Amino acid sequence: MTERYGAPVGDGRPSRGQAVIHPSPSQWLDVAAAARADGFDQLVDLTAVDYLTYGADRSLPEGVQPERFEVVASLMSHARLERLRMRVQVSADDPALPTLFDLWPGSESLEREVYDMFGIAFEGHPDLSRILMPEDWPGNPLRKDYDSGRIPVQFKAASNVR
Amino acid sequence: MAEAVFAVAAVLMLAGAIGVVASRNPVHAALFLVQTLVGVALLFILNDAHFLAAVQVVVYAGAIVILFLFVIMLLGVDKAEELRVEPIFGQRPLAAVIGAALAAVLGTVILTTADVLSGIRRSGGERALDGEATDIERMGRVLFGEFAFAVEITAALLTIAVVGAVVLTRRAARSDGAAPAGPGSG
Amino acid sequence: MTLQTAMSTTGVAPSGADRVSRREPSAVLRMSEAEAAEIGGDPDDPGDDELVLLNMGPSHPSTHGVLRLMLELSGETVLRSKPVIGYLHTGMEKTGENLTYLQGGTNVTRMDYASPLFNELAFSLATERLLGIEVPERATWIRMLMCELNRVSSHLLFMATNGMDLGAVSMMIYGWREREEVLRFFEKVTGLRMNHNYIRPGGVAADLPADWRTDVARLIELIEPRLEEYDTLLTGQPIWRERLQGVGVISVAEALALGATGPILRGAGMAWDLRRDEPYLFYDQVDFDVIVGTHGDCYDRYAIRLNEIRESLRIVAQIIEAMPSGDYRVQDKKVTPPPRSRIDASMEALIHHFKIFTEGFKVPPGEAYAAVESPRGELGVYLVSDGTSVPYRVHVRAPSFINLQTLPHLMQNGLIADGVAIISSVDPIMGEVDR
Amino acid sequence: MGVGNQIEELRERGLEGIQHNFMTARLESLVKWSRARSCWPATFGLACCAIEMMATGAAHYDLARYGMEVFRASPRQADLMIVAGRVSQKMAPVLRQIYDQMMEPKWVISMGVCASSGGMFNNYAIVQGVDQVVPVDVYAPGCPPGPETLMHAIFTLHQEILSGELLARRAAGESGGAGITVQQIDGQTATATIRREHD
Amino acid sequence: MGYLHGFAVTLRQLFLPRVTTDYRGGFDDSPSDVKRPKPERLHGRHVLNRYDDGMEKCIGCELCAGVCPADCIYVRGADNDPDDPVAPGERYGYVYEINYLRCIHCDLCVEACPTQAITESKLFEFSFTSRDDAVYTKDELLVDDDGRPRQMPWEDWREGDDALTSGWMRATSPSGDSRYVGEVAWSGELGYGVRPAEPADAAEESPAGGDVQTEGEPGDG
Amino acid sequence: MDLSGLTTGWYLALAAALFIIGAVGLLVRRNPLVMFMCVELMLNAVNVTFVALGAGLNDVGGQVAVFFVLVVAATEVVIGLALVVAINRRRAGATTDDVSMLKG
Amino acid sequence: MTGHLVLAADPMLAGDIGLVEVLLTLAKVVVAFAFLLVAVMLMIWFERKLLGGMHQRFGPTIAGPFGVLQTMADGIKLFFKEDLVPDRSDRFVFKLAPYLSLIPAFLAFAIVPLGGDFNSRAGEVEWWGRITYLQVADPPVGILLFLAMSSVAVYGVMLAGWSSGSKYPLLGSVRASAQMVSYEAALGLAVASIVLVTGGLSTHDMVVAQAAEGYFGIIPRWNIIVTGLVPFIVFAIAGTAELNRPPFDLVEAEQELVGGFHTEYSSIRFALFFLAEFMNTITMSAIIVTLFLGGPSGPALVSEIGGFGLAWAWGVVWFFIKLFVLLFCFVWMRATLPRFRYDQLMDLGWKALIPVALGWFLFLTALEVGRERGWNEAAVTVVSLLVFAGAALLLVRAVRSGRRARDREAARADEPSDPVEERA
Repeated sequence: MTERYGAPVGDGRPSRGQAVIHPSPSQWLDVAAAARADGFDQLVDLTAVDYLTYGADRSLPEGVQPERFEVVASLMSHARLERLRMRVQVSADDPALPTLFDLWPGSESLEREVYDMFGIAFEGHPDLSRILMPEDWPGNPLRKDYDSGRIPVQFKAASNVR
Repeated sequence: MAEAVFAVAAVLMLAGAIGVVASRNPVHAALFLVQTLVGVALLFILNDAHFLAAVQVVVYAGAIVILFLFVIMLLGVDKAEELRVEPIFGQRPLAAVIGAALAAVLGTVILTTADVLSGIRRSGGERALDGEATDIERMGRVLFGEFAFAVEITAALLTIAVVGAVVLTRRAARSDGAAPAGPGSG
Repeated sequence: MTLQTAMSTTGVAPSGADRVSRREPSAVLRMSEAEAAEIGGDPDDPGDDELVLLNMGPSHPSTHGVLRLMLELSGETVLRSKPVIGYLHTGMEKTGENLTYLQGGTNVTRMDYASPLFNELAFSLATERLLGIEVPERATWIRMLMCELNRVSSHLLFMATNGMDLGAVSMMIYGWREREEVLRFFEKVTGLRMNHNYIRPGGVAADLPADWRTDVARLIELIEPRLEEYDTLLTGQPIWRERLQGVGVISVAEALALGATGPILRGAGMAWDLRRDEPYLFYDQVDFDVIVGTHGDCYDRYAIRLNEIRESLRIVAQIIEAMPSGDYRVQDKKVTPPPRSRIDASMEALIHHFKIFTEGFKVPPGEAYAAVESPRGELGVYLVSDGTSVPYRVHVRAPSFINLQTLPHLMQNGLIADGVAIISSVDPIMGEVDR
Repeated sequence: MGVGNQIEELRERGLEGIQHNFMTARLESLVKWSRARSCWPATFGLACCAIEMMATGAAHYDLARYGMEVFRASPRQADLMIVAGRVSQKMAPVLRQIYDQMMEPKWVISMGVCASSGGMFNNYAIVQGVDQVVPVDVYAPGCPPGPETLMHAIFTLHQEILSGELLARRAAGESGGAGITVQQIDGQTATATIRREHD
Repeated sequence: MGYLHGFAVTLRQLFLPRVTTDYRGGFDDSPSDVKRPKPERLHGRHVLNRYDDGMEKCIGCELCAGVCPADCIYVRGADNDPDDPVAPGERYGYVYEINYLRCIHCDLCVEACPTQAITESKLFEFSFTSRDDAVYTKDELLVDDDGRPRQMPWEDWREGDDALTSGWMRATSPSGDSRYVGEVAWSGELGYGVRPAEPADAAEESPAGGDVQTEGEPGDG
Repeated sequence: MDLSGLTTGWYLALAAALFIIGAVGLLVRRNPLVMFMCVELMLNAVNVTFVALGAGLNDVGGQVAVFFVLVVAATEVVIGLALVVAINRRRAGATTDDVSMLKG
Repeated sequence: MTGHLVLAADPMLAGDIGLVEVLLTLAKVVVAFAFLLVAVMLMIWFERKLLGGMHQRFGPTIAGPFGVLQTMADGIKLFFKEDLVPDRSDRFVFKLAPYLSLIPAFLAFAIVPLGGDFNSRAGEVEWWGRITYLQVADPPVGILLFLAMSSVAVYGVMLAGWSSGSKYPLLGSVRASAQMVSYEAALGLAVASIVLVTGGLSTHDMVVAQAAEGYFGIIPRWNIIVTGLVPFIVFAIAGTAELNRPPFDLVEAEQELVGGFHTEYSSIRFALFFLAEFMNTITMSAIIVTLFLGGPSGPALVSEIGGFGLAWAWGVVWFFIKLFVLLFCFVWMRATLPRFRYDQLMDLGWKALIPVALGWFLFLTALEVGRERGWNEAAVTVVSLLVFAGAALLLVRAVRSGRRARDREAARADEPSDPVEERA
């Protein structure tokens, strides 16, 4: 796998049935383009994970520097019935990545969602704006330091507001 | 009874006409026009022209004024017009003068010849109104007999009008092909 | 297909700072709501008089709930459009990070409320993938049975709403009527009509009731002739065909590029069904056809769903035959609570019971993605575990969300009236779109 | 005598505003009857509950029995708003706007736990109870409430309309109010709030 | 003429029997006011059960409250008075409240309860006119001295709704082990005694404790 | 029925009044559509005259004339309004307001 | 110069007009109006009940026995609902519009013969020594009044939308009135065929003509048969479209795109629109019965009971039966057919119904002229049918080429992706 895309993309070890590669942010677009050329014709999924409070070992391959955010893209090759997962580490200081929009236009909403929920910017995206939350919403809800926000449940015995 | 109907029709008509001229909003003007037309239709009935009365409502109220309203709404010109501003200097006084002159002339004519029809020959035969046939039959016979050629010409005129309207309102070729279909484009 | 065609057909211009401008010739109206409020009536803008911005929704008088569309119109023709979503954003992915794997089913099941069992299935499959456990055979067959019936009810819902949107009043009621019969079976099995929390990591919550075979057989008997009625009422109806055929056309290349799956992709002509191509559960042991369209229009998508009901019923009939006896949950102490009758008998079992229900079961750290073919396309769940009993991250690859991206393309150059048919044929469930 | 005036008065000031005599008492019960028997819902489906709401209108449950199959798309003509599903922070202003567009007398049923209190989604995205935005008359529990539950809620509302208790209760509130305000923990307050003393 | 075939379909429906259940919420004296028969497993309004001897089953362990994904249960346990115990064992549920404006009827509480204290009735026909009505206290949840659920004024109880209060529990073992399916696994309830196990499909070939390995043709119940 | 009081003169006077109002309106108003309406008023005045005189002279010819006037009026309105529409299109001013009305 | 008024065709009003005549006329007006109101009430109930039946459900049951008071409940509720005149509206027109759509519906109903004995005495009845017709008015221009009223009814719809002061109702009303105006042409042409075979405009005369001895003793001489079904079909379709009823209810149902013209109306004003809509449905059905189905004509099975002549009542019975069948069909159509799209609707009107109605009218004319001049009837029929078919072919080709040209134009305007072309 590593050879196929000509980049130090981790060990390419399959994780629970799917091949995984770890490009660095600078390789992100090139690896994606290579995969696109290699027959991965659909971007199935794109999301992010905030590893801020992750308790366990990240178990990243050699040479991949763990960062706070990780963007995960899932690719599909219909011809070969093959899936490929790309995981890229995005630093908390400069949460930005180049967009995959030009390769798979279907990444449009997915990237907007990640931008909305994590605050990771996708450079070159044609319309990077909030998609789920109101446009003037403060904060990025799916970040681990964003409180999920709850009110006490109303009971009669407990002296709650409601 | 006829006098009463005449009075009602006259009031409807004149009030409507004044409304057309005086209302600032074109839609209101169109509505007043309908009022006038209904008054005229009543006068037609009073004169035994039932068919014409119905046609007056169908054609004038049902088509012509509707067309007016369509255009008003299509163009969105239903804003109230500023009546105080005079479009051309001196037009209003001129209009008043002309109106007064017209009124004077017509009034004099009518007042001086109290019964305008006295001495004029009354028609008979096919064109007589007091025959057995209904007004529709009479009109049919006259229209398609004496005036057959005129009817043909009117038909041609109507066709030309339709084609003309379509040509005039057709937009230049654009990507949006479909212009809103209205009666004018049919 | 080349990349260039994918991009040109979706009308996406290559990069450049000015491409967010209003005049860019793509299918999508790239404009924020604030911007939209400002445009219009610009005297310096030639041709501005013919372009109109129109808002549809978000309180849409149909099932599509809170979808809002911004349309740029020229006369009656849609030049560009933009779905504005988020009006049903529920924070489910965040909530999922606070619930154990045991409770997680109650959360995900509420995403795609038309096919809740698929959500539970995808979540369970992903959890099981992390746990590395095998689910008993009977549980797997039960899952298949329930999911296929759920596909039937979901597609019946589509038939109903599609009928409603196109003014076929009776079809709407008929769709609900048949769906109700399926729901009553669900209620009998899971105790709830919707949002069942029935398929759980490790199996299913309860066994099928004793007389399920008769019930299911009766369902098949009831629904199949009704499908023929739909055919007469709608499929053969020229007005219906006129309204759907050639409306909202998409090609395979465009569908792939936009990430569309499910009936949209199949309608365009690509026979892609995870049940056949990436078999999960025991789909490799049943015989069924993947329904494919040719034109990729609304009519194809309608026909695909109608015929998929038939195929699902065919699968269900085979499941009745194939259902083995056995456990309906994995017999793994780590995941499954002890039998009720042992709680009173054994202190160990009681403690085990307490542990499972207070803490939940621990899941090894790592990440897993599991996908199933939901009635709307590929429904995937991406789980990240940090070794505790609460998932670190729950992400759902919601087919409606991604299929919604095809909407601007489908609606481009169509009439507004076609828009209703197109939205309906994409069949987005807003709960899943907004999560 | 003066029935015409009475009617005018009724229309202007509502049922409570007039002195009753025999005629108006009968008239009032007739009006209440008509309001209960012809309670047109506004279409306001949001989530899962909307599906059940429509199932309630379909053949097996048939709201038409109560003359309620007339779902009006125009809030101007609707009497009842069934808030069916979770109300997100983004949706709440829209909801309020539609409620404001409805004409008196108007009623609200909060269908399902998500609408009533946020249900299991006790988080940043969901308004924790639609009664923070609009005054709610009847709450239907369940997630989603089965058609029977919704029907029970509707019939409860009909009962309230028939007994007139509802309007009196509403009038007792200061501004036809909307229940209580809740400060959500993450600092997001409810979008629109009308305060009423909770009894 | 495809235009016309559809007319036959709609006309045909006119001669089919109506499928509507004429439910009227109990507000109508009409004899046609009937409820749809509910399946045994339906998740309805909860009840707190008692043992055959009248003791409360709830031991105040808070498992139900802990497992509830909506946090709609509030339980506080207290120590039993040894002379006049409320529940067998050391502790009992002193406060027990369910907020029905939060409850999603997922029945995880029923599955979690170690003593089968909380189960769900078949009642789903209730609605509230105030938020306070929706918070059920222990008094309202606990069955009465005959073991029957208490009936609140805003609930529409009918014949039989109270009979099957433990349907879901009887359907789950919850271990899913076929050896235990069909085996009576709970204690008797006041007013009902020991309820029979649900006749399960998988258990038919191998009654309680039988050998599950034998693959057989399960009958059609 | 005897209508001794209602001579043709009355009709003519009424028609004259209508005609004058129409004429004045045509001169005073500047909205082309309203001006058209004023022309219609004048045409109607003529119609009344035709019918009244036709009735007075016991001749159906008056009604026939009205029939033709109706047709001509329709034609005139169709063409006239088409012109107005075409002119308005070119000017592209009148509709912009509506574009802004559509927001929200 | 004698001006007798419109009502004069009724024999009762031909002679002296006394108190009895005035009272009778007033009674007829009141009865007809009451009948129409009750009919509307029952029609709304019937429609909801029947739709319920076709969906295997009950329909209204609670309000009154079998829910028959449902409409009344709706009406009372709407009457006592808060009223609103939007700020941006044109207040006067906003208030006027509902009446503009209600009144024509009633006026048009006045020309419908509701009963009478058409077997022996040409629909006349004799009450208190006065011979009269069972219809409010029988003006000599008869059916033209109906056309006039249906063209006036457009005003209600159009002004309602305009006066609401917002864009959605305006668009809705412009669409609705465009639809109504276009289908009026087809309606008129279909009526022309009837007028041709009847030889008059009076509705009463039309019924009398249809009450004549039929063919082979069993087949009645109804215009639906005499004019060869085509005008009936055209009239029925155009009538449905004129009423904005399904499947032509674009304005009603596409609220998500274009709000209906009555979006801003609430309370009693909305009720008036509601009333007018159903009143129009009944009036239209009654007109169809009168024009095509022989009106109240039909055999009198029991002509008198106890010396009291009942022959006229049979007319009423037959009229109601025919009316009921038509109303049933309207509801049935609503239950079965999906909705048209706007352009399909316009195409159907302008490219199908109007040409067909016109062609068929010419065909009937040819037959009539041929009969008058004594030409060979078979030859005339064949030749006219050939001409008819040829014209139809030409029309179809013209429409096709027009569409192709438009497609080409559109394709040129935006080259890269025209979905339809890609498919071809």
